[in-house]
Amino acid sequence: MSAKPATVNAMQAINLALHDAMKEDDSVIVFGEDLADPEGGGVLGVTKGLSSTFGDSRVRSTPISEQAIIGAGIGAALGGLRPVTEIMLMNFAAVAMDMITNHAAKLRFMSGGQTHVPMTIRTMTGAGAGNGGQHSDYLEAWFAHTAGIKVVTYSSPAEAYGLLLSAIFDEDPVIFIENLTTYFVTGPAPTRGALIPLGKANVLRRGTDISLISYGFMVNHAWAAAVELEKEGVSAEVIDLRTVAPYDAETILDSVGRTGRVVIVHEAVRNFGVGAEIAAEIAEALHGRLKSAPRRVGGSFNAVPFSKPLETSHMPNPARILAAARSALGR
Amino acid sequence: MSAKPATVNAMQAINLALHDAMKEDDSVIVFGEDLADPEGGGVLGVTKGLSSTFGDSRVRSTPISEQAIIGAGIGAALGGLRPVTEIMLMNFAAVAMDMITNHAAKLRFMSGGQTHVPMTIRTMTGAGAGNGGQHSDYLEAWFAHTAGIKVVTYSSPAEAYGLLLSAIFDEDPVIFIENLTTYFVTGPAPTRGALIPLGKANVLRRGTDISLISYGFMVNHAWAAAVELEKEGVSAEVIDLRTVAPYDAETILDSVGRTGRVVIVHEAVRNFGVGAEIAAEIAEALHGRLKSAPRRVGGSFNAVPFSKPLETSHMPNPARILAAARSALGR
Amino acid sequence: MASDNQPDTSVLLEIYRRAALIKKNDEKIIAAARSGKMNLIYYSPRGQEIIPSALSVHLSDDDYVCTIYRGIHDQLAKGVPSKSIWAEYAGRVTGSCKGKGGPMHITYPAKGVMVTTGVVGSSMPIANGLALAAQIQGVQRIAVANFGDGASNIGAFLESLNLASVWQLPVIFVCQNNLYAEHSSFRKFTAGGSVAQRAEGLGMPGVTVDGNDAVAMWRVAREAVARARAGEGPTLIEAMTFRFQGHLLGDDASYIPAEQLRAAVEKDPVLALRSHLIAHHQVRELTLTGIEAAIEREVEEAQAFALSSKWPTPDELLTDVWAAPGPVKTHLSTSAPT
Amino acid sequence: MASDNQPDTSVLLEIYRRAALIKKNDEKIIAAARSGKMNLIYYSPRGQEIIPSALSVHLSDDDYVCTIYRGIHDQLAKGVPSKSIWAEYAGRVTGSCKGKGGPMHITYPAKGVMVTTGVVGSSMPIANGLALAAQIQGVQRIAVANFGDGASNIGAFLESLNLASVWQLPVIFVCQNNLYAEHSSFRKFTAGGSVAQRAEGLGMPGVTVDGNDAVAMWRVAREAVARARAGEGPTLIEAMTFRFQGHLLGDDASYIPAEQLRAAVEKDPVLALRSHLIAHHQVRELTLTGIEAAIEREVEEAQAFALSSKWPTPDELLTDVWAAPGPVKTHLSTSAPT
Ligand SMILES: Cc1ncc(C[n+]2csc(CCOP(=O)(O)OP(=O)(O)O)c2C)c(N)n1
Ligand SMILES: Cc1ncc(C[n+]2csc(CCOP(=O)(O)OP(=O)(O)O)c2C)c(N)n1
Ligand SMILES: [Mg+2]
Ligand SMILES: [Mg+2]
Repeated sequence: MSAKPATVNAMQAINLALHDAMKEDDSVIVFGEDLADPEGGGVLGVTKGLSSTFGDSRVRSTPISEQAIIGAGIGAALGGLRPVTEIMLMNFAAVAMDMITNHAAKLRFMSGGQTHVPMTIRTMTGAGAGNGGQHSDYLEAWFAHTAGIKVVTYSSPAEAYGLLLSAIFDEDPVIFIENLTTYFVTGPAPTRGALIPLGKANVLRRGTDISLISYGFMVNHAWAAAVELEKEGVSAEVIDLRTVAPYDAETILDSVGRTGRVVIVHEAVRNFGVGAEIAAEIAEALHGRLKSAPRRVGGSFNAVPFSKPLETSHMPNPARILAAARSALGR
Repeated sequence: MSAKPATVNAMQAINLALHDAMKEDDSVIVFGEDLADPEGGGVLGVTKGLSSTFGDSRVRSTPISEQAIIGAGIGAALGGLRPVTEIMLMNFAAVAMDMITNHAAKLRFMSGGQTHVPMTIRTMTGAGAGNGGQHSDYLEAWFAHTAGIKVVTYSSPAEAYGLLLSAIFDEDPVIFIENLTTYFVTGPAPTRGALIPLGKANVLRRGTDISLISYGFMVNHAWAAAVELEKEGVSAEVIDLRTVAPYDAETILDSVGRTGRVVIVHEAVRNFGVGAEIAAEIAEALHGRLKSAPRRVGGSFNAVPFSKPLETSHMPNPARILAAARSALGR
Repeated sequence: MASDNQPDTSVLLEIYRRAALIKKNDEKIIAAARSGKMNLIYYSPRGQEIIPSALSVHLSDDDYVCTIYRGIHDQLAKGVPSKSIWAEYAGRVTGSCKGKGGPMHITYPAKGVMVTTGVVGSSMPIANGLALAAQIQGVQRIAVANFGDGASNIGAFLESLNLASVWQLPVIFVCQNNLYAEHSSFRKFTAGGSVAQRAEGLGMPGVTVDGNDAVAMWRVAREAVARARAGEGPTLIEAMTFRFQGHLLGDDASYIPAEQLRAAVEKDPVLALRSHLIAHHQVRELTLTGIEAAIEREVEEAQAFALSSKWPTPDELLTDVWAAPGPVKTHLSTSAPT
Repeated sequence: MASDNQPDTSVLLEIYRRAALIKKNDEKIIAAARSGKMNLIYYSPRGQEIIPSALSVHLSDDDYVCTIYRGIHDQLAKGVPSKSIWAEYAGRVTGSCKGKGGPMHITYPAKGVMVTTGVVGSSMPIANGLALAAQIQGVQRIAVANFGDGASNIGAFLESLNLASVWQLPVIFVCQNNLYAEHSSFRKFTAGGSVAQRAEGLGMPGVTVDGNDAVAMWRVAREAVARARAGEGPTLIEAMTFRFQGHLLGDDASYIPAEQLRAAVEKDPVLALRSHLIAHHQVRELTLTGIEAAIEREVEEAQAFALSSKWPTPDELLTDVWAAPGPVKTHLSTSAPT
């Protein structure tokens, strides 16, 4: 944690954010399966060093008990701490769905504001590595549909750092979605100690002809499509939602209001995904001002397949985004 | 089960459907908490008589173990039966979310079509009776977003009968959503033995000026709004989706293509709900042919409150549908 | 009469006061509901009053309790004012949760009642977390998770007990075994026939006790509380009891054999404690009627307060969903840019 | 040498054949993965071969097995052809699941392998359902649920065992206790220290056995199978074993004390059984090398088959999501309109 490296990957950025949050505030605690140092500091080492640095009271490995993990996070939050819990892979959030949606998300409202649950749930997912149908899903739409919990993700290591810090210090429960691919992609190091606010989208690239809206690793694909479009003489605006729910409608409506065209991209299956809400909102707010129909690019509607060619066709990629953009542009 | 009564409520229609399905096919089995006759035939009596008629091997009460219930349903389906499992209230589906979405929905695909899960999951929900934040939610959007499982619900007792039969004899897992209010509302008796096909919406009322699209009990509110609109000289088409996912896009697009205006209504919270997908699809398919923006009416974005006035304002009602329709009509 | 193994008279009197308060509240809530004064779904704790009354005398306001929809006895015993509960039941803005939570979600942090839940089994994982907070903070607080016999068959039970043992949390799992889960009899659906027996395989002591016997319950609770406070880890208490009413108001309990129900009601644990106080502790009838009169007043006042309180206004739908907007942290103070 | 309590030589030889087949497949899969011939996530069963080999000799093709990501030993022992597994691992359309499922979801109904799952704990609830189907259909089939020690801490374990007992299902729960769950040691995270001990509180016998001892495992499995077939209900077997490789290929298992790993590898259960056959069953080396040569050929062929097979085409994304469109029932035949 001494000298600031020029570039880091998301694993390092997340590790640094957890470290800095724990240093900042004694009430930050971290627990989940295999994440303390005696268990290797996480199966991929994301949490390495935390238990050695902050002690095994504040950083704990747990049994394989997702309901108990999230329950303990809720209770610890009610008891005045800021737990950062980990669900190893997003599909396993299904096991703890009751704790997350019926409890963590609702306690503030159901208690009439007497209690609240400042817990962060870190989880990881993403297709592309051949992990198959039960280890790759993006399920953010489930949580986005649940009042009282936020969904946050990042498209670069530096943002992973700043957004995770904001999630941890937020007063409401936050699902923080990490992505396997990003663990191994490096980018500029974050500004140490700086939080990136939740609820605010990031306009990565200004453009005038079409808006490409995305979040998570897919932002990189949207960016690649924008670069390609530029060669075709099209000026594409690229927006990273950062906070998927509740999302920054103002920035989106401003952008699409200017460009009149939009493609929304996410890795989750297209049907009934987050893109539907955004497209519906745009269609409602900007009726009559759109130059073409709002388009959505998402995973094909099936379980994530194992076989490489199938997995590749299942996932969105720059070519599919380009195709949707060209169609929106009438080319 | 002898003489056909002129009218029945949804409880009776569902009971009759289960009875007729079990009589039709020995492989139909029914289990869930408290549903056999020694336990009263269901907490509200929906399954009364089934275990006495078909025996306690085919009709069983279970411990309070939602994961084990759905797991047993999946296994029994793999073993050649047609289980009808019950999750007492839809919020408790969260407890079994892993079994439903990671397993029931995916086994056909992940096995390359070698196995499949012809299981029906009956569940009940609905605000309006003061059951509060953990007993009232409509969560169909979660399942609609999951490939491999269908979502079905009904707006009248007769349809409950015919649709439940189709769910039971369908070759894929189906979540069949019942509604507390409908249990006590009577309507014409079903045609005995007739199945109502899945995947096909029902145009309840033809109209030319605006399409009101809904499902479940809310269809009745949409209908009421249509009647009111008629008094104002507006001809509203009312569509009951019946199968919420995968839904009948053809009927919807045909309708909105003709009327040019649409209000989508569901009890589930509006944000990231099923209405978003439908509105997005309409906006994409009918761009340039809509006379006004697609509008959505849903529950307000919070846990279902207990207190009567709050619960009432939380839920969609004919007045809110009317207001949305009037706005769509520019009045 | 007091001994180390015996609560002294004042303690028993206090247990009685709490139990009688529960009984009286229950009586008047049922009457109010039946007469239509209040419209609510209500899970009567009648018959189970002694369990939380005898337990809670070992607890302070700082100790945490998580309970379930059938939880008014746990809440009252822990000190939640009757009027906060009544007003919540009536859906008024003066209720403990401004009417937003309702009967199944009574919350009252000042008395340590942190969660009341409607999902079977869910009180346990959350109680662990409260105990974890206390353990990490190094304070003496302990947490109690109440749940029913039916909840011992749901996954969260196993996960919670195992984790509590692994982390040696200061938590007590109190299974209020009233022999029924809705319409389902305990014996028929609980393999092995004992909740307490499941504790050993999960690394903690499991004790079965007559939860309707104030002295026995007081004793078992005292030991569990002492263990928790001493950092010796969790305990599972299976407190045997019986439910006098149906699962919820309106359920006629026809699935309970009449004989079984009659026998239980005859041994009404609240009346039994009352008689015990008179017979074995020389408590005078007058003392007891004095307590009872005070309770009667408290409950009457609670009802009047509730029914004369204002309803919440629709803008309450929009608050308490998220934290109110306000300044947020933008920079850490301990990790500045280098 | 055969006795009622002792498998005869032919049975032990068959157990050896299955174990050696698993060992050889494992060896070649690791080599193929390391050399880049196949790109897959792989959970080696090395060290655990005896458990399913000694169990499956009591089963027929009709009996059901549910297993987990670490399941190739269970699949091979149950008779799934090596080539179906290899082709699935290679992602080819000739794989058991057309490449759609992959290593974590091998399915092969002809040999009763109905589910391979990647979610810890989930083999158990589904195995119950398969056993339920057999029970209702009145057939002799039984179901086996394999799972790891780590899975004994997840809720589905308790729910499944309780339900199996309540319904007296013909199911066997086989906990393959390899002392690690990913990087987590069994003792540290499993309160009570024994999986088998948890059975009693859930109404069924729980047996701990040395799963690496073919004879002992054969015996314990035989009893559980007999119980299940006789309708006497479920059994929990905790088969003690050890994992020779890391959790998955690429994991260096640095969290396992070197001494512990060395000791386990020295007692390689497959080699031990081989020696036992020679020493105590007069089996000739030639017989064994003959078996091993046949296995070598089978595995070589499986690899060649897999790597020369076609990849699935993108249209496969759209099939097997739902039933293929076709005629559906429109009227019941037994309940006509009146
Ligand atoms: C997960 C879940 N499943 C089902 C229910 C419906 N339900 C409410 S109370 C109850 C019975 C619980 O019995 P028990 O745990 O013995 O508690 P008691 O009501 O007897 O106090 C059931 C099944 C629920 N609330 N939560
Ligand atoms: C519900 C769930 N949580 C976490 C994981 C991640 N995970 C995969 S394997 C594993 C360890 C399982 O250990 P064990 O049950 O002992 O089986 P083994 O791998 O040793 O055979 C974990 C935690 C998972 N697959 N499912
Ligand atoms: Mg009970
Ligand atoms: Mg293991």
